[in-house]
Amino acid sequence: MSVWEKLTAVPREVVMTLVVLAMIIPAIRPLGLPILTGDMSRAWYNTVEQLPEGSVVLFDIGYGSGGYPSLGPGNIAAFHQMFEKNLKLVIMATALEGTMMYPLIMEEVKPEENYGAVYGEDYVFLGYIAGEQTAMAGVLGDLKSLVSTDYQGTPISQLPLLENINGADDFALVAYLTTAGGVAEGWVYQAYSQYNKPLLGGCLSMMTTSIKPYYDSGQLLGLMDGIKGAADLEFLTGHPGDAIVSSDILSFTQTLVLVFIAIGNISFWMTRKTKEEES
Amino acid sequence: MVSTDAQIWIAAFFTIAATSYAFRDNVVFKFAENTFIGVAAGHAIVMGIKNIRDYGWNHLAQGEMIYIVVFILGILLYARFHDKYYWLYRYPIAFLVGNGVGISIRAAIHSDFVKQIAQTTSPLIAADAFGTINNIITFVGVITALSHFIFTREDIHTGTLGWIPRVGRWMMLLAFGASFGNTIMSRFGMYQGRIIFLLRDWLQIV
Amino acid sequence: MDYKRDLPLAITFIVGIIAVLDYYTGVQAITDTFTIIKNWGVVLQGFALGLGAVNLFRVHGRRISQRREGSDWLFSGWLLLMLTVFVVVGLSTGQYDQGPTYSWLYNAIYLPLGSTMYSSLAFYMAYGAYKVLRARNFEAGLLFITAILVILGNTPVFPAIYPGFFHMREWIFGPIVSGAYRGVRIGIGIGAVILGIRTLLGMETGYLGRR
Amino acid sequence: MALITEGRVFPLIAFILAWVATYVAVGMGKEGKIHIRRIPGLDAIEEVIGRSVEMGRPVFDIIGMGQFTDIYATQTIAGLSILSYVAELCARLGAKLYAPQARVDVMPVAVELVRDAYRAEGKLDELDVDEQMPYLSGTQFAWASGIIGMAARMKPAGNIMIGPFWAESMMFAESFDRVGAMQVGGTARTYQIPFFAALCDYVLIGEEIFAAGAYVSKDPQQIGSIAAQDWYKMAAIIISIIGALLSTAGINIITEILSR
Repeated sequence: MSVWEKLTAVPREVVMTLVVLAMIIPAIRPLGLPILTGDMSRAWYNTVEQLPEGSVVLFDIGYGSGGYPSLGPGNIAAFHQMFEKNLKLVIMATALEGTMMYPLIMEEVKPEENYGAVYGEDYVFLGYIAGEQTAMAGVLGDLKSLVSTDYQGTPISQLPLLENINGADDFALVAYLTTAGGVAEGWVYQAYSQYNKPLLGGCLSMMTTSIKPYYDSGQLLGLMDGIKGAADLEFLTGHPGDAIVSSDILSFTQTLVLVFIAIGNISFWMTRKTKEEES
Repeated sequence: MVSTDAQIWIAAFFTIAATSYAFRDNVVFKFAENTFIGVAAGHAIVMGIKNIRDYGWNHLAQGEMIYIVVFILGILLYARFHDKYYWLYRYPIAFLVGNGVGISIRAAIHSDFVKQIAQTTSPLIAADAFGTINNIITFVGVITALSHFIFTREDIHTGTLGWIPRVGRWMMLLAFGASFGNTIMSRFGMYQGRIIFLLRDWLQIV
Repeated sequence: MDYKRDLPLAITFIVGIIAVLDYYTGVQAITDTFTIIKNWGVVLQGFALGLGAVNLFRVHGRRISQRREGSDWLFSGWLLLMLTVFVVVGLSTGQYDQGPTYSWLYNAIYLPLGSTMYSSLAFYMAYGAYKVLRARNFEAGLLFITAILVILGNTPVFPAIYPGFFHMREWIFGPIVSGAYRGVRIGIGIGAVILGIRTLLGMETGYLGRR
Repeated sequence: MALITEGRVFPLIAFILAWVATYVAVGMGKEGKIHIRRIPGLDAIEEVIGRSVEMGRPVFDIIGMGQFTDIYATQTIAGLSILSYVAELCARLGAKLYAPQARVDVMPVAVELVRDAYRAEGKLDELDVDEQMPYLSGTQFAWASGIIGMAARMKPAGNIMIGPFWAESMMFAESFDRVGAMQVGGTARTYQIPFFAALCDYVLIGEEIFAAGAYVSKDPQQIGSIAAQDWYKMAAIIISIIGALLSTAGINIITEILSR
């Protein structure tokens, strides 16, 4: 077996071990590389910046544990910006695990401590509502005929923020972060097409290409592109977090991947060439 | 110092167990996978019942008796497991399908068809040459990709016009390459969260 | 009229049509009816969340009672035990997912599993990219070019050396991705609409089950 | 209050026309008036099976883990149509077919289709359903491991994957590539197409699987709906070209009509 043939078949265990190392080293010793922000996340940031103080935002946590590492940091940065701007937040979850993500995010954002926000007056959490698009249409249509309590069972009559909120007309902006294609499209259908609401979306990077046509046609005013978008937003809002740490790890792991792709291709072509010469 | 919190230890165990599949299929992974399926279903039941209480039972308790119909429909969903009366589950499913299909297609034709075509009809000439070239590439991409998916007209795919759908296929492959590159970032971006957890919360070395 | 088949098809049609009319017309009676339909839909979806669990009990219950295939039935038993534990903890406290014990269990078990299961594919991707991403023919070559350029732009270290890598990536996401994916999106959209219409018209009956 | 909501007149017209088009096209499909072009992927499938016969090694056909009740049902149906076609060719040419199954509701239909195909070729005695169409698992990773194991053991010369696929797509494509199988892959889940495109010898992109399925099954419902979609795509192309040219010339009439 030639050297080239051996290089076409580096054992799986070797590749995996190197990847693990490429993740651990930068986590221990961060590089702090500069971040170039993309258009799509800048558009997200600017849309929120332009909202007048006191505007009400409907925010959907459309992901669970599987999406948290990618979307959680972006969610935290987004909330920081919204609380800083004194916006009012009505939060809901179209994902089954969304209610479990909410405390994880709020632990980091600490709206009471950092921004003096009060639950019930400045933000409320409605909890999980089943049915994806049906839930969206329900909340935007006639909120009070659907929802009677918040996620902890407090009647909405005791939540001053919800007093004047009946449906789509009362929200200045709708924003969502999700791992589900149906949710990402669903909000475009329900919030943009149905009510012509300004809409911000965020999804896993692997979904970005599929969702981007909505951004191009102005149906989404901003698009958060997974962990990259999250790092951008952390940078723009001045609240560095896990996403920026992650971008150092990305530098190591993806460079390694590129090296392996190069090895794979060179050895593939060299093997093919030697075989052709032999025959 | 390593964490002394039992919760962190259990979480670390399951993190490593779920990762182990990448190296090779093994019994620890199988244990983790079965646990995952079990807890996911358990969580779904808890959230389902909470939903029924919040959005159904609360209405009934306030005297909206019409909600009895919903509860009957909901219970009928479980008729599918009965050998003789399984067809009863078709009533609630028919309701859900009608609602689901109606609510999505009514807007899909607007968002995915009319709006996307409207975007394609914007002027090709931009303020600068670079912008014009970009507009033309985008336009060619839309038209050729669409033509690739026309199946009932043989003439578009053969003969002198045959290059149009072929260009469409190439444009799509270029776009899929971008998607592939982003997927790699997506997966790593997700796993990094676990590495940070293991190093920071469990081993406490960062 | 066949109440096992025609009546369900009629329900689908009526509910779907009301949804469509609600969108295109401004008739108050339709909007009100549709509000009720939506609210009912949310509750029904809540009921549907238990279907998967019943299926699991049937499949794994059978496996446990037959006790064949080596140790598989032990795993099945464990699966059903974990399912039951979550349900009991969630419901017994009356706090559902907000109880402290439930959160503890969730953060110890579900959260790490959920976030690792799919992300561990990263390792597979690394190995896969090495084995897969080869410019073996023209079509694979096209895919290869943009994939490499996007990875270069996505890896912060390269733009830090030369920002052009990032602008290249942004450009690919401009005309290339926008053009091709808009074509794909139009195709998917119209496909979904025609399928939906066939469903409402009772031409597509897969959801009724195949018995 | 206007009867038709503002800004939705054109979408409504498009919607009503879609309704009419579906009706007309399905009717035309029943009368056999619609002709679907042969997808190059189908020739690739023949080549895969021919090559397997020459090499004396089996062929795999994987339809994915979609169900009849989920939104990927149409992809599963396309996969089943292809499976039936593959089974017919395997029976005729004498290749051994393996078609592992993941879903209890789809499996009986798949088995029936394969049986019919073998029966039609008069080779029912050559088919052993229990061995060739085993039920592996309905759980993603268990299903993936099962297939990867079978591929490593049996070293098939060909692999056809058409249907809905998730993250397992890359694992499959890579495992079969390793044993030297020629592969044809296709899915309408666009996220997974890059993996097939990188590894398979031929890839069916998106809706091509529906057209291929309709072509081999000759089901008027499927053929009709493909024709209806074609009319819409042709309309989209024509409106886009005219609209873009007009607006470049400074006339925005089409863009305005579309936003009515």
